Amino acid sequence: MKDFPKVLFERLEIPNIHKISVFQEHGGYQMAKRALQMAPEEVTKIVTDSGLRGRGGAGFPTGMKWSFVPKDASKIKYLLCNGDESEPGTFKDRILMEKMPHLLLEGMIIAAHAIDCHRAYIYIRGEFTESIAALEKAIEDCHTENILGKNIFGTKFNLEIHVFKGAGAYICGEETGLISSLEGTKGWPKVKPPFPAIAGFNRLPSIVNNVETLAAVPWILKNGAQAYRKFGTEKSPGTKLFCLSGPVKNPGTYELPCGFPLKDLIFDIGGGLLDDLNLKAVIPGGASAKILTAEEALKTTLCYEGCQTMGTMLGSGGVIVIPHTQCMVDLLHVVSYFFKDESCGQCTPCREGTGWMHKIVDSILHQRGRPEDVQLLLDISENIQGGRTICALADAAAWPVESYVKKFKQEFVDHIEKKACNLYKYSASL
Amino acid sequence: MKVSFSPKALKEFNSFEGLFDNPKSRLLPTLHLAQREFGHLSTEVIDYVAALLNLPSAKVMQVASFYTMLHKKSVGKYEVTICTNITCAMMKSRELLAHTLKKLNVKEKDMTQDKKFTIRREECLGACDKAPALRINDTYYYNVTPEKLDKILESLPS
Amino acid sequence: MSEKNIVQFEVDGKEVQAPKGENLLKVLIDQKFKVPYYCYHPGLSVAGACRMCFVEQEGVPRPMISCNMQVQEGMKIKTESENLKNIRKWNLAFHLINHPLDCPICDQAGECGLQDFYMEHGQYNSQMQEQKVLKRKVVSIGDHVMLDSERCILCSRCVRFFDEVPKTSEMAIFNRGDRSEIGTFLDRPLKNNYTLNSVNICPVGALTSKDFRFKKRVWFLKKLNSICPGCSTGCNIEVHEDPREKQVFRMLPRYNENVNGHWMCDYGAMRYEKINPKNRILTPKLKQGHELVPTDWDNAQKYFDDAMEKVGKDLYVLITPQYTVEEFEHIYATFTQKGIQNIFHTVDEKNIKDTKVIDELLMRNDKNPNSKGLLKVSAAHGLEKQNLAAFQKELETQKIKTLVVFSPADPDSDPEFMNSLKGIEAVETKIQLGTAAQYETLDFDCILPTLSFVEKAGTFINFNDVEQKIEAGAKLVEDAKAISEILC
Amino acid sequence: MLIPRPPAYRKWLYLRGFYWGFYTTLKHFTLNLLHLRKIPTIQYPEKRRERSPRFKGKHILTKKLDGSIRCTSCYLCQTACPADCIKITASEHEDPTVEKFPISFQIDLLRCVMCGYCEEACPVDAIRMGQEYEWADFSESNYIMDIDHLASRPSLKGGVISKLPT
Repeated sequence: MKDFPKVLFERLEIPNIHKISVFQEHGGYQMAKRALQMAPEEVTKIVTDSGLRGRGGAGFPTGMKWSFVPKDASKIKYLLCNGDESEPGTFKDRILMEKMPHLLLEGMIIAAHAIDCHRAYIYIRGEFTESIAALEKAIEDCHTENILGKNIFGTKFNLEIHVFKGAGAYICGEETGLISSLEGTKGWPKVKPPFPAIAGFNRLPSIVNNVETLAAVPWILKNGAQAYRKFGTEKSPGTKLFCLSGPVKNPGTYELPCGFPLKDLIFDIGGGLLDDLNLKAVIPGGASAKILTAEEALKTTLCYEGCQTMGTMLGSGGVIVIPHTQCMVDLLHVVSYFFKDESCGQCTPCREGTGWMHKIVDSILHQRGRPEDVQLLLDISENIQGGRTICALADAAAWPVESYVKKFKQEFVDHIEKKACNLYKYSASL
Repeated sequence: MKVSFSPKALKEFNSFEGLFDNPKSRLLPTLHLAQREFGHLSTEVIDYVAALLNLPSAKVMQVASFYTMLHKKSVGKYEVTICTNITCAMMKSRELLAHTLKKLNVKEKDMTQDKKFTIRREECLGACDKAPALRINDTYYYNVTPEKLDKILESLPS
Repeated sequence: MSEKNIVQFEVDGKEVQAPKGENLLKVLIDQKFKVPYYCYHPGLSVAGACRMCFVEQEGVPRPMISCNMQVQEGMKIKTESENLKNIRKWNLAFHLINHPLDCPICDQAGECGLQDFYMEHGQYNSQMQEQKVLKRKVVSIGDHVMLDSERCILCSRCVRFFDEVPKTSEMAIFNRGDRSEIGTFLDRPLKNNYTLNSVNICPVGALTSKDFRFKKRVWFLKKLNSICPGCSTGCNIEVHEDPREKQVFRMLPRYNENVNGHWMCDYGAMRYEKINPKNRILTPKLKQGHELVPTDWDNAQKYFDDAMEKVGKDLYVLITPQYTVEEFEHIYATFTQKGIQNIFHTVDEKNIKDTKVIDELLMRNDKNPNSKGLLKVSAAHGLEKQNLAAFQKELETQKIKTLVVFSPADPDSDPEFMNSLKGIEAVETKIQLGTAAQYETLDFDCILPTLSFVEKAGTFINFNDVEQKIEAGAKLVEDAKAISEILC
Repeated sequence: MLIPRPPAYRKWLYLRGFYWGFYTTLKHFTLNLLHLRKIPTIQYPEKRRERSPRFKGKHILTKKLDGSIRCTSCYLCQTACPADCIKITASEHEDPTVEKFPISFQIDLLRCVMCGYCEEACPVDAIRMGQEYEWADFSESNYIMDIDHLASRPSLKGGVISKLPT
């Protein structure tokens, strides 16, 4: 297997890299020290030049996001690291947080300096108990090594980082949902504008970045923006962690340069599908990304603009391989149940629309479907997306329904007309 | 009956003080602490937490009822949450769930007679590469087959 | 408002002016543009959850919710377009798919937001064939409010109301997604003086008033602008009565920026019971022997006129501050013309001084709507010194022959009114003009029914010297006569 | 003023008119008496004219399957009635799934113009116009029909069940 350029996993294989001493031996926190000498604008400029884009799912250029923060020093600013990772098919942040907590902390120190923030929080989903323990231990070590707390590295800059444990809500992965959860209320996203960079946590300027985005910052500072641009494509530079899952020989997390062809990820690195299964479809970017049929998947390149041209999105990089034995109506049943269960219920189109779509798919699956259901599903999904709601969960719920029904219409029609499906053997009602 | 934190829990609760500028942010950590302390968030616990943080009980219950990991009903000693999302569902995790429910002869989210287990489905647990995955209280189990799960459940001390 | 911050912009081709930074939806509503909305309320914060108030702005590709937009100079807004019509139809559909078919038994029918906007923007047949989400119905949360979570469209107006106005945060939205339900924790009753406002601002029938429950359909009611007689704050209200049934059914708050805003207290909302025929003096009564015999107006008026001539100058008059300024002027004028000077009022100076609020928002200590009015008129006649204390001194001297009492319309306003008249037995003839049936006691020789505050036009002056008009509605008690007709 | 006319002797022969009149009466009398043709008259109390099923007669309050009154007292018939002859008072039902039902439902038959608007307005098929039209009575107070009369008067033989689901 050709080895690919490593940015995040550069020091992954070193034993006990999670310990602070080992991490510092291998050049850990040097970049944080150097960043503190530089002016914040300079750090932001380097990150902007590197073209680093948000790895959580939206792909918003990180440098630009940092530049939105107002410069007046009087206002308290917050840096929030989004470790909620509840997008189905994604398990990349977990490895970074468990195996290399210090890399994330170093990235956060640099980011905090860039936006002049002295209090940062890492929001981790409640299920990741190992990541929480690893990060809390890492923060403690940093305090003893005077890397965190008051005037770190002997400079005037002081920074506190706290871990905040979530409690099982996919919506808290959304920027303002995370902020509402941090403020002690339920994870209801906030009406935008004002955007979080202007008025976020406690109505103060706050920046929310994904774990992977922050973990890439130290490498960029060390090797410079142009070195980072060498990897990946012009519009989406750098490398990205891809989580391959489904019935493939070796599923797992791989760090690949952006623009890497999906076909090679599945068949070369992933080792192809398990015994005598062949490819039916691929979900390229987590549950909310539009599905690709096998033919489309073979032509797709894994970068922001590559997925866009194929009509889907890179999203969080969770690549799920769908074998030919999988009935698409059953799969949509699972996905629509996920969005119905996770909708926060604040806006009407999403709260009622996701519930309705799931009920329709449920009745199609259990032979109660009506011929006009297919068109109704498309109408509903079309009428909850496109800025109709406060946050993007409605769009995320509408895209799978729209793409499954459009690209595998025949299966839905068979389920309704023939009231039978050779693939769907599972009978227990769920 | 009146509930209250043990001294150790109270010490940990007071440690939340300095974490946040906005005191209301301590609600979620306090609810986690209360769940660890009392097993589940009964109405007395909600009132106690509300009094502790001087918040209206309605707002505390609103937050407690929003999150799936905070239990409003009593749960067994071991809470088995089986992921039934995309990849795990393709890897037969729903059959695993149905099998376990039938074997322990209990409905989803209810406790077994001996108050040892509560079985329920859960959304993606972030372990799709080792599907089907499940969690029992705080530990992950990967590539679980029905037989493997039965063995695990027996091996757990009651 | 200085000229500088008036902003000019265009809506549907029409020029519109508004103060800078004003909420766009508020301006659209005030200028009577047809934009549907549920969760926005001028008196509350913006939620942006019902997604009904979409408008299109030139230069912005996607329609945006107008409740979260501020007014800016020269922006062009469109409230009618094909895309908006489709958005409203579908958003309304999403509101209605889990809504129960309760219109026959729902009190909100006739003034329900879903019915109104469906007729305006919906007009489609429902495509929802699946099983609706079932939630709890007929839940009592407090002594004035009944909750039905199935009808609730989760616009969170009530939750924001209890957070922001009485600031008791008793209501919340529990659970998540389409299983969300509003309510109080464990259905604990609402304990503040403003629960009925949540019923008024609820756009659907989720929160209904307990004492208006199943009493009357709203399209039978006739509206009447008036002032609440409950206390000296003088909240602007709307009285809803059925002229044919001669019954007042409820009183709702009416917006007045500097007096009561959008709100009104529960105590005031319950005042309507006091003026319904069952609590009123219905016919004139004369005391014969040991019981009060109802008579018709002829001999009652004759009895009254004879008493007036017989006593001539040394008639004593006691007035309570529950009548309008016009009535006070008429009383003072007619009596002082006849040379009668001992006219006493029961205004309590201590109440007038302390005008601080005694509950969360509006209610004041002085339970009379027109204390300032009575003081002003008595001062005009130079008789403001003769208050209740002076009257009670006169009463002890037992030289009062005849006494005319204008009794309070609302017994709760002054519970000790009767025992403040102890020693009244010594007076020979005691005549009472009033409305409250509670004062039909044997202490008086002649009782004459007068009009309540919804049956007469007039002015109340509130604690802040603000003069406010009340309108006359239908006559609830046939035999009641205006004071100007009795005293002439 | 008098208009002179020539004397008309033909008019004196009134016997001729008498004969033709008497002849016609006799003709019809014998035909009817001997039932030689279809006569339109109906022997009223024994036989009655058949009426169309949509005939609008005395009102009926239908019942649910469990026998209770179908009406939910939503006042739509009272609103729609042009003659204003329906008076309803609603109250709370102890079974929360029913929630609202009429404790009094009066129709003043003397004011009713039999237009059938109430039947059209009712959303739950609670009121129908029946087939009865013989309601002569002695005192006008009997014309105020209350719930028992409307729903379970003897002629309805136990009341009409409405097929709508509750």
